Amino acid sequence: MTTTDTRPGLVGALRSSGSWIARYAFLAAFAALFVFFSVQATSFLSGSNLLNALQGSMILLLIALALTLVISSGGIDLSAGTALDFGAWFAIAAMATYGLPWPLAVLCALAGGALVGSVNAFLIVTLGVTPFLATLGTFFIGRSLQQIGTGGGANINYRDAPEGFRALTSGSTLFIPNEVLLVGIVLVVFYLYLQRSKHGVRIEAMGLQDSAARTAGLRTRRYRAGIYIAAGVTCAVAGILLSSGLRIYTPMAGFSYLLDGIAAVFIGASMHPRARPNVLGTLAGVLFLSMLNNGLDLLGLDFNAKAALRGLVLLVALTLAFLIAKQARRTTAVRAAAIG
Amino acid sequence: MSTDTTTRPSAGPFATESTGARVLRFAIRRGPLILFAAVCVYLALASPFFLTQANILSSLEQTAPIAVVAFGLAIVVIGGGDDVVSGGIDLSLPASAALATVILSDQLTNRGAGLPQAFLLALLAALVVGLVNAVLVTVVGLSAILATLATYVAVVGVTRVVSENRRIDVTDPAILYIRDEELLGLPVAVWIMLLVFAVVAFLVHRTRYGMNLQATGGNLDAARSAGIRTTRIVASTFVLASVAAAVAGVLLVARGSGSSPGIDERLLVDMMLATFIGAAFSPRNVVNVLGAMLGATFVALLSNGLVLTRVNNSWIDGWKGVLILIVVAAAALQHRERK
Amino acid sequence: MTVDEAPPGTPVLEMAGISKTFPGVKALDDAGLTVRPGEVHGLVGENGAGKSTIIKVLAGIYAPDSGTMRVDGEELAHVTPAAVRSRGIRFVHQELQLVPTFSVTESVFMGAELVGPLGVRRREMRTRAERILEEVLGTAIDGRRLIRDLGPAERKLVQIARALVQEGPRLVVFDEPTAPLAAAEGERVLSAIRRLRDQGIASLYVSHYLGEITEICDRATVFRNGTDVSVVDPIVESSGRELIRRMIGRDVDQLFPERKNRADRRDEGDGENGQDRDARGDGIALSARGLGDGATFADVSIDVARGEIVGLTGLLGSGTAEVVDTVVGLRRHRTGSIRIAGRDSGIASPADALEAGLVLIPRDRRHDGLVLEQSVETNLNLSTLGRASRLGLLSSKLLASRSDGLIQKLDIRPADRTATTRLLSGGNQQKVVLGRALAADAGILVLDDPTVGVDIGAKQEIYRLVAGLADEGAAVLIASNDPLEVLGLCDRIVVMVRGRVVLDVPASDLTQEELISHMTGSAAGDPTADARTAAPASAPASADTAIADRADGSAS
Amino acid sequence: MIRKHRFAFTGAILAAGLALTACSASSGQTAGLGEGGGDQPLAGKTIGVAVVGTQHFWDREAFNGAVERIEELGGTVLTTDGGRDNTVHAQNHEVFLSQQVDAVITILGDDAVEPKLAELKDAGIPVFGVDRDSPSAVNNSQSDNEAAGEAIGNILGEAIEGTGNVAVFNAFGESLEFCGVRYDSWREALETNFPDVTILQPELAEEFANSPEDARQQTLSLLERYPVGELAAIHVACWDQPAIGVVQALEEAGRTEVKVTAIDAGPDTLEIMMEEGSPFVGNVAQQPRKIATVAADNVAAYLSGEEIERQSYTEVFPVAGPEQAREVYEQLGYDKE
Repeated sequence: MTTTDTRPGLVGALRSSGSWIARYAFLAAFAALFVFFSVQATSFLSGSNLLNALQGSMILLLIALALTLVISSGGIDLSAGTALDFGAWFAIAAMATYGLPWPLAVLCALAGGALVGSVNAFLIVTLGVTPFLATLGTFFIGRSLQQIGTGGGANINYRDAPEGFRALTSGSTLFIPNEVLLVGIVLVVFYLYLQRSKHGVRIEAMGLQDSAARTAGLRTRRYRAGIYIAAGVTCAVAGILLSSGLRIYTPMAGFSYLLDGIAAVFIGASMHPRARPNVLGTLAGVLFLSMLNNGLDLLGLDFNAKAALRGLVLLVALTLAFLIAKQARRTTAVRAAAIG
Repeated sequence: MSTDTTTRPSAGPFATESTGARVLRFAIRRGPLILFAAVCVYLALASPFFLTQANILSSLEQTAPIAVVAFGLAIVVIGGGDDVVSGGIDLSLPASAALATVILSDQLTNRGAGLPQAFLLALLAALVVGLVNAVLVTVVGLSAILATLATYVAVVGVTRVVSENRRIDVTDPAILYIRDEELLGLPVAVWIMLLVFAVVAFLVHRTRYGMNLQATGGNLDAARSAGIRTTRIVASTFVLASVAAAVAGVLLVARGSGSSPGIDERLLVDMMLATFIGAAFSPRNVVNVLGAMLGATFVALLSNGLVLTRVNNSWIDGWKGVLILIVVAAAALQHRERK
Repeated sequence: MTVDEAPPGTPVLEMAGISKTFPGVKALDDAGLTVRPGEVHGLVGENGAGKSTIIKVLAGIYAPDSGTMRVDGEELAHVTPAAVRSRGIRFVHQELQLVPTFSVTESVFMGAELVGPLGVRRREMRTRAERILEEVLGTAIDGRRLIRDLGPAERKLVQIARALVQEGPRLVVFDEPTAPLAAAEGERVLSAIRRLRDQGIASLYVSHYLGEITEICDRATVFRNGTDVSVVDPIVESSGRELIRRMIGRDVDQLFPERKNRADRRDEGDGENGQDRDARGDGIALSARGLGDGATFADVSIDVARGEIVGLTGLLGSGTAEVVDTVVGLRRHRTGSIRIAGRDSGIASPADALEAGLVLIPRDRRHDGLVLEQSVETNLNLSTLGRASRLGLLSSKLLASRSDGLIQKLDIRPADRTATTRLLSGGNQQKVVLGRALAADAGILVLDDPTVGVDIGAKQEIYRLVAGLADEGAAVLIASNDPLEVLGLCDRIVVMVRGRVVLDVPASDLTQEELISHMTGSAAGDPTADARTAAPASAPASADTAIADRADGSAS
Repeated sequence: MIRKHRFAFTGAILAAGLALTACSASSGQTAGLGEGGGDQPLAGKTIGVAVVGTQHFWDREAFNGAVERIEELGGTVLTTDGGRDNTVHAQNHEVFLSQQVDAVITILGDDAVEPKLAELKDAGIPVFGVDRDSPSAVNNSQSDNEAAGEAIGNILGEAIEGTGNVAVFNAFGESLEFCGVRYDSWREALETNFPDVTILQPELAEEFANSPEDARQQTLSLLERYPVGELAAIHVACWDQPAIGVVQALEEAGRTEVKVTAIDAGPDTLEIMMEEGSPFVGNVAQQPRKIATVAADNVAAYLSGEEIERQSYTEVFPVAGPEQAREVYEQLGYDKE
């Protein structure tokens, strides 16, 4: 009667085949675009260009990872850019204004991100404000604080940044650029935490059905607070990279990463069998967006046309990938429903 | 045990409520609105200009385009539910509105069209965007946030191509009429906002379609089992919202006397703020049309009042954020209270 | 009666030869179902017998592979939800399909609003909604109240009102309408169905409560293995046993398991009250003293010893649910203390409870018990993910072996740990919740209405499991408003009436009638008993009947 | 009890919020009062100052310069910030109308503000532009943009010895009039004096937000398309923020043979120019603070009945190479910050 062990799960097998088609559909769009750029723009395939594009996507990747964490838990963080700004600000200000050594400056930056995250955590967990509004409020306040702190929004220039701080983005270790290595480590940590450890399952449970997660004995409030703080810190790392690469702090720069970050997370979620945010999907989303930007830059188009193409290609790629994936999912879903 | 509670069999053994507690409960239930009023009173005390008719009218005029796109967003959120990940949202509305301003300005100034024709073209463009969103969400199955984010990027790009990133001045008399004139003591732009409000509020709160819309957003399964064609409803929200975006385009052209590049981002933030803070003003704590209007007005009055009380420019955003959070926190506490 | 067109005697619904195959599963095999005009027709069967599939075919959700469907003698060519609705067939689904932020009026008219030239006719809708609720369903609810502020019975009545509000209802399909309700509350629903019959509207009544079937149904169709095995006609009070036999193809000898040590314990506990036992202190795993939350209950003291099953019972609103929530940390108490194994528990959340070795099986499993979109495996391990991890990472091997073990032990079907939990039947979902609790190896189990919406077979298994756990030394606290369940399973019974404990005695000291009279506050010697308190929310007499009948149905 | 606690909490936040608002408001007021005396021609006057945005150095300096000067002259300011949205900036002028201020200084912005400026003029409120040449304005105070464009064109031409490909960031030339002037005269200078220079098409676009990083990424791609020898210089046509990222990208890629020029010469870009061997070789320093100060002085003069010219030009300082960068840096007083 119970064929528990012998049958690996018909539903699961069908389901995962659906997810593979979903995944392939998007990857196929990815590959097609890659080939197109390779043919159309001669320098696209050069090693240095691909490395540039990769390095250029690291900040977005960090933001997107932070958002993956938050969106997994059923929330959103519109203040991700603010946390990035605070990271960049605190790092540069610590060195340029207060003359602290760079490792301390890095700590200050992380504290800055944690500060933004803590405010969100307080608003969301303690006061019960919806994440959307709480983080929007934090975004406004953070923007204002930057204006106040920089006399209306002045850059803080620090061309003489110590070698160690600059090396975060300019040096390399074992032939791997340091920023790629650093973000790679963050990526692996996120992957292990969200995809391979109990915490990821718990966070997803919270995101799907908070009351059930709570009843099952998960400390959802503690998790939720931790998630927003961790997201803030991750964004602050992005801020450190930004300020290390430019040796300057430009106030209110972070917002420009927010929409791309959200897009990357949801592109990634679309490749998941249950449409949940996931780390590898987010990585694919970030790489896709970066490749799109880089390729369009290299095509040498008029900048207005480039802006339009960027959105249109994104739309078409998503639509095609989804139509195929949906077809696959529909067949599996019907079967699954029947078996249940 | 005393016998006095036996008269109320459904209540617990201690369920007695003093007048004080009742007042307190009322205060908490109406907390956001009371706070709104308190802020206005404070601003009025701090600046005698705040409550002048001219100032209030100009604040309302400033509110108009934001409120109109917020009505559009409210429709989408009401029909799709307010869940962040899977709920309804339309981030492309500001982009559609910006595209509408460019088409309107181009038609009026460069092609010599009249306002009706220009508006029809702008509306057509916005409708195309709305339909694309509708198809992406209901047919293709993208989440609303991803679909409309993608169309946002695409439409901003298309707008740049169409406008060549140039400003276009408009001196069309109809637009100037909307910009400058008053009718029965209210600016024409405000009348348009009120008209759209009336239409949308009627549609959402007084028609069968509106009830179905609310049901769909409130509980998709329930709506479906009640025989509501939920897919159609969800699709329709994006189309309706795009109409609002086109109307907002007219108001934006009037406000800017033409189209200027780069107006979408700020509109995006203001729109979301107005719509979602609006939920705080409703007793049911859900996004609604009147709330969107109050939210937009609140944000505009706040910005205006802070300027008038001569708060340093750098502080204005911060105060806006703090005050908004206070209102929203009050709503959150009130909601928790009910549980 | 409003059978106008069809000749007399024509069934209002006639489904014949319905087959429906899903890949790998034959859900319906030449099944049939006939409902006569104006009758209350029962539909019974074990989970997986095909009841819900045929209901979905009837609703137009599934297209059958073959078969015909006639309404009032007329064959429906295309069975779509709209077509079915227009023929006067209405559904009251098991899940409370309501919008929490809607008012009663809006909910009743959802999808069928009255519209005039000035838009929705709110006042008229409200009047009609309140009238239907009052006149047809016998309950007065303000049309402006919001669904989220209503109790479960009121919500169910609103759902029924919704089925009736459109013109020409011919047949109302009730799918487990009383499942989330306490006995007295359930009676409100049953009497509403009787009122429908009086008005000539037929009902198809799907329920696991055979007591209800025998009470209100005229006839009943029994489903087994995807087809209708028999029609019991007429249903009489004693038909319950017959129905069970046909449902499962054999007699159910014993619903409740034999408790090994029950007799001894009874002797031991006899004559003692909680205070004495606490003073002695041995074996008391969970002890609440003078618990109160300042609103819904006060001065509640309960002790649960290791190896003991304590039943906490009372009518809806008596405070049992709140006490359970408080014990597991979902609610705060303002007075009293909770001690676990003699020490102050300091439980402020279910997470604390879990750490203290106490797990909750919640009453609303679809909402609070399970993450429906996650797999069975995830849900089984959700409380104990740490134990399925190696070096901080989840081990898929451990996860699989742990969940497969539980699936086997609990006989969860389908035996597929990767299945999405939403797709499981109610009984199997409840087993998953139980499995999660088992996985935690907790010494104390708190179950809140564990067998709601669960068929007899699954019920039997759940009882056996719980008893087994107690025999192995677990302390079990069950909150339930099913007197038979409490009497049959528990060692001690604690009865609450309106927020206070009125009785705490060994189960053997009570008969069913005594227990019910204590629950309804009509027993002599009850400190709160007087003529008025005996009628909480509905008539005491009918409450008694309902409970008794319910008990009757599931008894062996 | 919990209820009361919550309400008290809300109340406390509200009280704190209002108190703080009062503080930040009154601090603004005290700044406006100051010493009352004879050399305060704006005493008792309220002057509106509207700026389209303050993210950029130039805008901010001009805004602060105007506000500070007015306060020095004893006036009270009422300020608005359009947050880089020209239509909001235009609408912001309504406040000045409803408040009936004594004069308005309007900083930057595109033609969207014109109707509002006309309304102000009709209402008898004099308008003074800062980089806003409006027919409704009494006066426009600005740099000589033509001179600035021409100067930077010549610096660039000489730096690349009159030959090679030049890429240019020019997203605002179409939308902002003064940017267009700068770009046109730069181009004309190059085409006339250095006929062997090719301006690469298409031109590049810069973003307002996060502009250094955006320019850095675009430059890296640009360098891929134009390997060593195919690119001589990169010019930022209207301002200097993207140049920070451009220089960073060149240094990263080891392509410092590519020269960089820009306009505005804020302290941050001058500092970069001052570095030995910097590819950043040309800039044009404006004096935004001074430009705005001139505007404020014009307001004072006008209100005391003086005649004011239509245009006030403030000198620009072409900066070529590290030495000049250092000189200008000191001259403009940036080293004292």
